[in-house]
Amino acid sequence: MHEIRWHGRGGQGAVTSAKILADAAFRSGFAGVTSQPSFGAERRGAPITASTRLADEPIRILSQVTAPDIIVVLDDSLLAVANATAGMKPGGMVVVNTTRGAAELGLRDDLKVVTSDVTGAAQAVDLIVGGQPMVSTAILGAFARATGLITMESVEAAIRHAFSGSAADKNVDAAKIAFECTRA
Amino acid sequence: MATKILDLPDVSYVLPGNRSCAGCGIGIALRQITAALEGKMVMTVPASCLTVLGGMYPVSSVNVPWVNVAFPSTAAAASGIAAGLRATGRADEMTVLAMAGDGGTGDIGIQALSGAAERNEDFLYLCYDNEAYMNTGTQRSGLTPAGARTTTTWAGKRENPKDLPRIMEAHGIPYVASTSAAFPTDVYDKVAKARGIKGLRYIHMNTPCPSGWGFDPKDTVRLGKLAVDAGLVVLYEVEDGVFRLTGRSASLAKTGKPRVPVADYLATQTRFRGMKPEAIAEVQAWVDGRWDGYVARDAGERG
Amino acid sequence: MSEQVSVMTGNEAAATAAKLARVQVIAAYPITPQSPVVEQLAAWVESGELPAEFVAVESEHSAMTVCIGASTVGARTFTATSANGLAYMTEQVWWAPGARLPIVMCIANRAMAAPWNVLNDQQDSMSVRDAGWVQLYCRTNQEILDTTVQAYRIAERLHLPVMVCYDGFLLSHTMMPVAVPTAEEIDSFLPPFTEPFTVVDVDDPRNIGPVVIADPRADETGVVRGGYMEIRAMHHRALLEALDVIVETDDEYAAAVGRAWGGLTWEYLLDDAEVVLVAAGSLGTQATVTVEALRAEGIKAGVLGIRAYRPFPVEALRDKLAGRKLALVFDKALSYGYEGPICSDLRGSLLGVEGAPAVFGAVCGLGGREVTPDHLADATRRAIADLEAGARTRETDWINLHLDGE
Amino acid sequence: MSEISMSRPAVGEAGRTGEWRNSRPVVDPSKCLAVRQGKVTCQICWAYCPDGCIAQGVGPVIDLTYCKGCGICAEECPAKAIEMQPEATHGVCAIDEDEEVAR
Repeated sequence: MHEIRWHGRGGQGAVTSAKILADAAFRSGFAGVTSQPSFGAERRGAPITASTRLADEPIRILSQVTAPDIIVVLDDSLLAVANATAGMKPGGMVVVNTTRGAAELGLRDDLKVVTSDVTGAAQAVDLIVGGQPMVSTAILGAFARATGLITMESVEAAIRHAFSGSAADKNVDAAKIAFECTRA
Repeated sequence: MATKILDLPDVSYVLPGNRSCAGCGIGIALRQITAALEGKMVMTVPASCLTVLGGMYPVSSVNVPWVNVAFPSTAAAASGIAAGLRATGRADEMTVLAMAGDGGTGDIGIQALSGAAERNEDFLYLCYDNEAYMNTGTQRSGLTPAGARTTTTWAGKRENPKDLPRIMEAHGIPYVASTSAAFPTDVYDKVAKARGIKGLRYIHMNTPCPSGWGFDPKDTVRLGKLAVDAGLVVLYEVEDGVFRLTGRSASLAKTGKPRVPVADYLATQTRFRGMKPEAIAEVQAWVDGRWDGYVARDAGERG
Repeated sequence: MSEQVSVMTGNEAAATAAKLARVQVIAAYPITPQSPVVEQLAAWVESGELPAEFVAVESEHSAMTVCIGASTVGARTFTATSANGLAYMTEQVWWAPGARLPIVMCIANRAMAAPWNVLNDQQDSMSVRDAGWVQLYCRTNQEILDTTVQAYRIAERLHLPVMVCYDGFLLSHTMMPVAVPTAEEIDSFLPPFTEPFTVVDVDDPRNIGPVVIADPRADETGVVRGGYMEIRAMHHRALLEALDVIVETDDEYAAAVGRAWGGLTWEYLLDDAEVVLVAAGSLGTQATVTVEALRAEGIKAGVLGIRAYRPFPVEALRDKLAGRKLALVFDKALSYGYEGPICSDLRGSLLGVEGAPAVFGAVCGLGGREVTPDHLADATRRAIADLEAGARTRETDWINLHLDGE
Repeated sequence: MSEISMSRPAVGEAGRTGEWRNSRPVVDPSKCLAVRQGKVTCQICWAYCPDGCIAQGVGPVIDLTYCKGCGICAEECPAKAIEMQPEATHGVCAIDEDEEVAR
């Protein structure tokens, strides 16, 4: 089982990301997928988390992920603010939206850090809502590239299931750019 | 005399680092509401965005007494607090302020509010109208404007909002006012005036919401003002039954300056995206009719 | 000055108690059979005989809310309701104990609609047993008066609301002699309410009842405060503490006024009883007649009355029932799809207790259906026959039920 | 343990909300009316700040620890003396191209 924890901010769409990832993972062949928000009255900008589990058999744990194999960080400031790597399993992977390089982030040595300027990808296709670049779908491109757990085809299918028309196109394009911009 | 920004007291009862969304109109207004009452107040607040602004236990974001109450019960709780303060000889220590959103006031809370108004309970009720259930994710309320898309009106709401200040006026209470969070001085003046009146005072406050209405948070004040310039929101007060336009709405009426077309206002927010021209024309006609009524009433009752 | 005895209804006894308790804020909304309580209080407030704020609200939801608001700022509050009125205020019935407000509410017990029925059973208050109030059931008008006064002492010591339940019409509208204590007696027993948990003070502003997250969280000074579950655990602890406080209060009342009501439970001819009839409220009073008749037939029967239903007096019931053959519980309420609430609670509390009796349930008196001492006697004989036939469990017996129209 | 939920007021209930910001207000004192007139005047930015993060004075003092970056002050400033500047610069593959490509 792969345990994934999301770190985002209210309004960035971490919960949406987690949902679409579950769908994409199911489409990629995982029989057991769950995605759940951490429940609370969090506001735009406030740190939030979400939990995703992927496995080959149905998942029976519904508690929040506290010892993740992978964390996905929608905004690099959360690494410090939210103590994002807390509880991570040794050798775990950090997928982070940042303009900085992995070495600059100052994370634990045993962690594999993968970066992508997902905000830049969203801005490149004008994926802006309420003045804020929407990184929620684009980061799935980075996730696919970094982890290899899901295919870009399944990401695209899941995005097109969640959005329609030109919104779907923009989200898919942003995810593709983020995929290309992923670095380790 | 209307207070000017420079005359507003430099006090703060609303503390930075609270949980409200960036650009939330409530914050702008709450600073002046609490200032106008000089902090000598106790608030009753139902489940709403304001609850979130107030903070999670054990830390409060507001430096005034605050009592959280159940969603339908704001006005009844204020009645009880007012009665309790009288019964314990503390009524002169503080103004009782009931503060709830449009859903908490006009939908689920209207029964308790109507009862309290009919009894002319001694408190100030302020409705911050952000035009939908924002705290639960933008579902329609009875005060959501026609055309607005919400998560329960995907094609845009078909009905016009209910006119809550008029409903409150029909109770014959001593003071009813309409204001906007985009005009902090107007908010301040109306709360300060209401503070000195006995009985139930009702203030309705249009309160732009960036996330629910779909606009950049920087535009909260700009859009609040635009709503007044379009005549969608009208600043007025009704004191002992006598109506008068105030502030920007009064100047609009006085100068006869053309109002901003409703279409220009609607175009600023994603919630109105996709509204058909006929629907916009209907809203424009509705606004025109109402505006004419307000202007005529202002001219007639001002004497 | 000494007590004067007047003939009055249960509702008048409740109103008299509220007056003796010097309530400061009364919230009132009419519903049969409770209405005469607040009508009487309105008259006393109007005449100046009772210096209190009387808020004639527009609904029961608001009645409880007014009590919540007034109690939050430290006033002593009172309201009363029945049946659908209690159901309508349910949201606030949960709020009051969660906010730890010492509100006292009288319930003139009445059947829940649909279909409409204004007559007595105990379905209304039984349906909110889990909300975290102290619930006391009365068997006479005298007990209504005394218990309502005691309720304030219990409520204010524990910061818990107390429901004083009495049977609609059977007590609420029935005249009986009631000794009314003097104001001096009650004042010596019940000091003014001065120490609410809640602080409403412009010089020490607090945010009362904000959102509490699941986990403990540090306050502004770094001290970790409880989360929702810790606050609820404290609430539960206070209710368990009420098991002692109810008894102590009854004793203190006896010292001040000269009457006590048994604290948590009461009994009649219980000492040597092999068969125990268990009931709450006026049904228990009627059962005392039943056991006399049964004893004349040679059946060793007694009555164990439930005065405190919440908190549930588990230890007291175990003590009093261990070694008996049969406990037959008469409920005027039902958890639909299961059985009577007192019956379930009692069986659960006796499980594993050495010498525990068999516990059989009977449902009676729903919607005012006649239930006489003879009905109770017949039901007891049936239960004994079932027990002697070897039954240790049994389906609920419905008393005076005529499904086939016979 | 407290028996009920009852909070005391403190700054920063939601933490350092300045960390929520995408862009920050930067004041150009040479444009600010109050600075130019050398007295406490205008104060529009102070009045409109939803979070009370701007102190009154001869030129605004903005508390960036808590400013959420809504940008109302910049939008409403009649002298355009406040500019919102992004907290980070982004672009397509703004990271050093020489870095190893993942996987």
